[in-house]
Amino acid sequence: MALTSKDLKLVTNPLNMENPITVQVLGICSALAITVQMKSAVVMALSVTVVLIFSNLITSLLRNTIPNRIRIIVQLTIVAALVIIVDQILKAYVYDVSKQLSVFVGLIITNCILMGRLEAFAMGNKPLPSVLDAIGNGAGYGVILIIVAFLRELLGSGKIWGYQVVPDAFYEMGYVNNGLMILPPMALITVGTIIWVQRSRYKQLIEQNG
Amino acid sequence: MSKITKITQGLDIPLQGGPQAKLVEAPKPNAYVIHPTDFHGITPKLKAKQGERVKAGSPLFFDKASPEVMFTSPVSGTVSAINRGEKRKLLEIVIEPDAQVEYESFTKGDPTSLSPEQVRQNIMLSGIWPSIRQRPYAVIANPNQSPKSIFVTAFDSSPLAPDYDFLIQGQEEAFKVGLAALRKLTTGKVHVGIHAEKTKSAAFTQAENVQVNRFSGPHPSGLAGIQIHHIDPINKGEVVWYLDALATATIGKLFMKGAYDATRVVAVTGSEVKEPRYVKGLYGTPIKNFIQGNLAEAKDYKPRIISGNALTGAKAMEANGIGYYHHQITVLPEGNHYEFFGWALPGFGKFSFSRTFFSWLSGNGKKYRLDTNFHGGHRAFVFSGQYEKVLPMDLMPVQLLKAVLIEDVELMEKLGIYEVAEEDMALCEYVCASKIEVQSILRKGLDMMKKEMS
Amino acid sequence: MKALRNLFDNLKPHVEKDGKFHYLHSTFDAFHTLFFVPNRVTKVGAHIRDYIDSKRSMALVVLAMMPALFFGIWNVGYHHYLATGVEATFMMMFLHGLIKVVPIIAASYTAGLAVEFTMAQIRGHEVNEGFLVSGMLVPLIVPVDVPLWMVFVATAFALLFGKEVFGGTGMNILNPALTARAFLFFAYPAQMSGDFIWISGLSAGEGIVDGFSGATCLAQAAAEGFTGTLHNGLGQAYTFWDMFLGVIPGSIGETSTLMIMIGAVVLLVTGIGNWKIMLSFVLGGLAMGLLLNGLAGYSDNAYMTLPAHYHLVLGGFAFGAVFMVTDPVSAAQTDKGKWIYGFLAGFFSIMIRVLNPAYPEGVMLSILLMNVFAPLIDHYVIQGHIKRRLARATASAK
Amino acid sequence: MDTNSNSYIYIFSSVMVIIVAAALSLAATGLKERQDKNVEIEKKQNLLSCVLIESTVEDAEAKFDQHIVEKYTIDHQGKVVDAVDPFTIDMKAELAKSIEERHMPVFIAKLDDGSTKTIIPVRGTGLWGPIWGYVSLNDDNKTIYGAVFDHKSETPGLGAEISSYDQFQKQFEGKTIELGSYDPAKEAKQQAPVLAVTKGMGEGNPNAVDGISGGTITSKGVQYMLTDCLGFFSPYFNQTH
Repeated sequence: MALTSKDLKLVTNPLNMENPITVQVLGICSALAITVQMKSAVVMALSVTVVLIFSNLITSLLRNTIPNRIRIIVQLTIVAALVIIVDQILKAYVYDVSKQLSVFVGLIITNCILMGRLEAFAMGNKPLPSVLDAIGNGAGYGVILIIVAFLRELLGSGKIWGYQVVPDAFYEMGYVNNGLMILPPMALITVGTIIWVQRSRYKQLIEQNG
Repeated sequence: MSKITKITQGLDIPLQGGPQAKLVEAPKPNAYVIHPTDFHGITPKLKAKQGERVKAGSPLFFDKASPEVMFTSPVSGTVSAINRGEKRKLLEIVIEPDAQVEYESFTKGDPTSLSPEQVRQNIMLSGIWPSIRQRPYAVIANPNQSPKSIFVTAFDSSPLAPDYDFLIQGQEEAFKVGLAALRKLTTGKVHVGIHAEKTKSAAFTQAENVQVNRFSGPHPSGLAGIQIHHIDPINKGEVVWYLDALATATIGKLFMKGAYDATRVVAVTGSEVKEPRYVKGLYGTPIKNFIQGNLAEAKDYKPRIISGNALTGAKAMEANGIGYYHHQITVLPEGNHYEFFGWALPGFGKFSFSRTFFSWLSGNGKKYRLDTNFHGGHRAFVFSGQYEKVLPMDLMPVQLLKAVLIEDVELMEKLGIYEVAEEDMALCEYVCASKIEVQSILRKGLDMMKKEMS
Repeated sequence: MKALRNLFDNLKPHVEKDGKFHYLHSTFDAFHTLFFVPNRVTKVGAHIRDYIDSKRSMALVVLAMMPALFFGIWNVGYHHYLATGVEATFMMMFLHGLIKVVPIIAASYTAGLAVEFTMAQIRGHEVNEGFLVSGMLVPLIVPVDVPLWMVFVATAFALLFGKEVFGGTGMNILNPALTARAFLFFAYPAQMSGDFIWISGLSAGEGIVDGFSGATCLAQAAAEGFTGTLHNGLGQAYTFWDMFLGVIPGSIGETSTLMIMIGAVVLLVTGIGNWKIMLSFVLGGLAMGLLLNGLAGYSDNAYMTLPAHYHLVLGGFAFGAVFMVTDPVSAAQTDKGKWIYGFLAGFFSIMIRVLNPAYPEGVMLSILLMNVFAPLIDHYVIQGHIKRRLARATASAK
Repeated sequence: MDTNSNSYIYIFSSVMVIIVAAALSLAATGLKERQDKNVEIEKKQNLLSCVLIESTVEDAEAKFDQHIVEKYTIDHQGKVVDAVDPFTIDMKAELAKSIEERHMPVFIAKLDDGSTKTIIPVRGTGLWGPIWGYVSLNDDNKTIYGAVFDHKSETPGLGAEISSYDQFQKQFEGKTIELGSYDPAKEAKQQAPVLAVTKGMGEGNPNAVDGISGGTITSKGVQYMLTDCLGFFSPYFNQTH
C-alpha cells in the first residue's frame, strides 16, 4: 500500500500551511494551559493525536451508517468515549503527568480540532486518508505545542524536559527565570509570535510565487 | 442688531506682511492666463479653440457634468495657447488681450424684477457662477438644486487676508444688487457674515433684506463653513451655497452693466514683500504683474509665491494667473534649509500655537517671518486635542480623518463630513505635531463621498 | 556644526534611493534628524507649519521628568545612607544616586534604541521619538536595586510586544513604559517586590543599621493596615509633607509628588499634557479613597482607613497621573472619553491598591487596564456624538 | 437502508450506547486499581518526605510500611476515633466542619535511628488558593522535625517558594511550636501564632521562621494554617505527654 503524494499532503500540510493552531487557530485553550513544561505538552499532543486518529478512523468507518440527523451527537460520543479512556490510561500509567494535565485531558472533547476534523474530513473520506489527516493535524498541533512548551520551560524554569539546562553559574551571576513565561498570557504571546513569524514568511512565499 | 456669534477656537497666525490700505494698478500684461485647475472636481471641455477671438464674458470651457455653467474669458482678445499636462489634462488657457476690452453683453436690469430663472441663466452664462460654491463637498454649486440658504462672507480671517471693507470701496451699490440677485436663487435666507468689531463698511453692516450675522474671534471665523455651522448647520441631504462679498459685487455689476467685469483687487502680502499693499488687475493677470518690483531682496531663502493665503492657497509660478477664488498673493521664504538641533533649542523667535517654544513669552502683537519648512517628519496620529482647539465646529476632526483613511464612507457621513471643507481644517494641518496632511486627506474623503452619492 | 552638516551632506547620496547603502536610510535619517531639523518643505496643503513636531513634544516630556529624576537620584542616596547609618553630605547622596541610576537609564535607552532602530530598519520607517519618552519613563518607575539586564529585557520586550507588533508609535494600545513595568513585575516578582529592593544596598546586605526596614509606605499599609502613621526604615513617623516631598522609599522617580507637580506644570503650560485626564485621574483616586474610608467601618481591612489624600502622594499615583495615564497614544482620544478614562483609571488604581493584597501598586495595573478599554470608551463617545448629530438633523427637519 | 428513519436512529443509538458503555466500564474497572494505587503512593511519598525520607514511586510502599508504624484519627478532645480510616480523611471537608465534629489524622513514624515522629497534616489558604502540607514533630511534641508544603496557584517566585525545600521548608527544622495560648474558639488570625512566619524574624528565634520576601500574604497563610491545624491537636499532645 503506497502512499500517493496526495495522501502525503494530508500529513504535511497541517504541519505548516494549514496548521491547526497558527493558521486555523483551533485548540488554543489547551495550548495555553499545558505548555508550561515539555513533558505535559508532549503527552497532551500524543493524547490528542491518538484520540484524533481513532475518532477519525471510527467515524470514517461508520460514515455511511451514521444517521445524518444525529451525526454531531454520534461524533461527540465517539470522541468523549475515547477521551475518557485516554484519561483513565494516563491516570493509571503516568500519574504525575496526568496530574499536571488535570482537566485539560477531559477538555480534549471540546478541542475544536477534533470535531472540526471529524465533521470536515472523516465524514466524507475513506478510513486511510482519515487516519493520515488525523496524524497530520495531531502532529501540526503537537509541533506548536512543543515549540511553545520548549520556550516556556526554558525561559520560565531554566529546564527542558524537567532537566536543568541553564547552568548554575548563570544563576549565580544574577540570572533569574522569567516568571511571566509560566503564566498563561505568555503562552498566548508565544503563540502570537509564532503566528507573526509564520505570517511574515508566508507573505514572502506568496510574493515569490506570484 | 443680531447677536454676536463668538468663535473661541482658532488661531490668528501672526505673520509679517499684512497689506496696507494703499491701492495701485497692476501693469497691463500681454497675456492673461486662466487655469481650469482652479476648479476642483470639474472635467473641463474646451469651447474656444486656439486662435479664436473672444470677448470678456465669452465662454472658454465648461464642465462636462453641468454644461450649462460657463467658464468665461475675463478679457477680450485671442486665445493664443492651450497648454496641457500629463494625460492631456487642461492646465492653462492663454489669451492675448486687445488694446481695448470688448464685453459680451448679458441681461441687464434690476434682479428683483427678473425671474429666478433669468437671474440664474445670466449668472451661469456670464462665467460668475463658479464663484458660488456649495456644501457638501465644497465644489461649484449645482444649479439644478435649490439651496436651503446662501451665505455671503464679508470678511476674511485668513492669515494676512485682505480687508473686505477696503476691497468693497466703490462697489457698494454692486454688492447690494448682487444680494438682490442671490435672493432670487433661494427660497431660504441669504446670510451676510461680518466681523463684529472689524467690519465697518455700511454696505455690509447695513445690508438690507438679508440676515446679517456678526462673528467675533480668530481665524477661521471668516470662513463660510464655520459660519454655516453656527448659523444654519447642514444636515444630511441639505445643500447650502456660499460665496464671498466680492463675487457678490461682481454679480451685481453683471446686472447693472450687462457685462462680466473681471476686475479684482488683490492684496500682495507676506514677509518677502517689500511693500505689502493692494494691486488692481483683471482675473487671469499673471502674478508677476502684481508683485513686480515689490519682492524683498532674496538673501538666504528663495521666495515661495502663493496664490491665496498661506494656509489654503496654491503654490504658484510668477507666470501663473491669479487664482479664480483668490484676492490675495502671499510671498513667504522657502524653508529648504537645515536647522541644527532645531527641535531642542528654546526657540524664542519661533511662533508656535503649542507653547512648546518660548516665543509665547514674548506676548501678543509680535509678528513672525515664518517659512515653508515642514519642521519635522510625518508621524502617526499621536497627539490628540490639538485639532479641537483650532476647529470651532461641533465635530470630531481626528475621528473624521481616520474614517477617511479607512475609507469608511458611512462613518464619514455620520461624523459630518458634508459640513466641512479643506479650508475649515487648514489650521488643524498647521498645528499638527505629527505633520498629517489634513487638507488632502479631507479632500480625498469629500471626493470619495461625492462619488458614492452620485 | 558646519563639519557635521558637511558629513551628513556627503553621506546622503549613498543612502538615497539609488545609493549603495539605501537599506540604511532609516538609521541615517534617525541621526540626521536628531541633529538637524530636515530641509523638507510643504508641498500640499498649508504652506506654513507650526514649529512643533513630535521630537519637540517628546523632548519636553523628558524635560518635565527631570525634576522627578534629580530628586529621585538624591533620594536614592539619602535612603542608602539612612539604611547604612553613615553620615553623608548632599553631594555624597547625589553621587551615590547618580552611580546607581545612570546605568539603569543607559540600559533602558540601549534596549529602546536597539528595538527602534532595528524595527525602523526592517520596516523602512523613520525612527520614532517614542523611545525618548519611554526610555526615560522606565528607569523612573523601577526600584533602584533592579538588575540592569532585567531593565534591558523588559524594555526590549515592552517596545517589541507593547508597541512594534501594533505597528509602532501611535498604533499601540498599551503604554510601553507600563508594559515594561508589568513585565518586570510578573516575570521577576522576587526582584520587583518585597522590602529589600527599594533602597540601594539593602538587597546586598551592605552594613545595614539594626532593625532597619526597607518597606515602602504602601507595603507597610498593606501588611499591617494603617494604624495612624507610616514610618521610615528606622521607625520614625512620616508627616504628610514628608510623603508629599518624597523623602520615602519607592521607585526611583515616583516618590516626590512635589517634583512631579513641577513636571505637570511644564506639561500643562506647553499644552502637551492633558489636564482633563490628570484631573479626572486624581478625582477618581480621591473618590475611591473616600469611598474606602467610608466603608472602612464594615471591614477588618485596616488599610481602608488610610486617608484618601495620602493615596495621592504615595506610591506611583502622582507619577501615573502626570506621565502615564496622559500618554496620548494609549489614552482615550475623545474629550468626554478622557474624563471617563481618567476617572476610572484613578478609581481602579486605589481599589486595586487597597483591596488586592497581591498588587500593592495598583496604579500600573489600573492604567494598563484602562488602556485596553480606552478604544471602547471612545467608541461610545463617538456613537453618542453621532446620535446627537442625528437628533439635530431630525429636529431641523421638523 | 434509510439511515434517517426514526427506527434506524433508535437502533443505531442504542447499539452505540451499549458499545460505548461497555468499553468505558471495562476501562474504568480494569484501571481502577492502578489509579487508586497512584494516588496512595503520592500521599505516602509526601508523608515520608515530611520525615525527611526520600522515596521513589517504586519503593514508596515498602518504605511507608517500614517507617509509618501507627496512624490514628483524632477528634477535638484529642481522643482517638476508630470509625474513620485516617489515611483516607479529606482535609478540605474536615476543615469545613465545626471544631466539635472535626476529625483529623495523625501518623506516627519510626525512623532508622529508633526515634518516633508525629506527622500532622495541615491545610489552609494562601494568596490565590489552597495551600497544604505535613509537619512532623519530635516526640516532645514541640520541636519540628520536618515540614513539607505545597500550593495550587501561588505566585511563582514569591508565594510559590513555600514548596521549595531550600528556600523555605528547611528553616522549619528544629523550630518549636507554642501551643500554650491556643484558643479553639478564636480564628487563627486573632490569636498568637503557634509558629510565626514573618520576614526577618526567623534568625535566632526558636518560635519563628522567615517569611518569603514579597510573599507576605502566603507567608501569613502558612502561619494561620499551622495555628489552625496544629492547635487542633493541643489536647492530643497534652494526653500523650
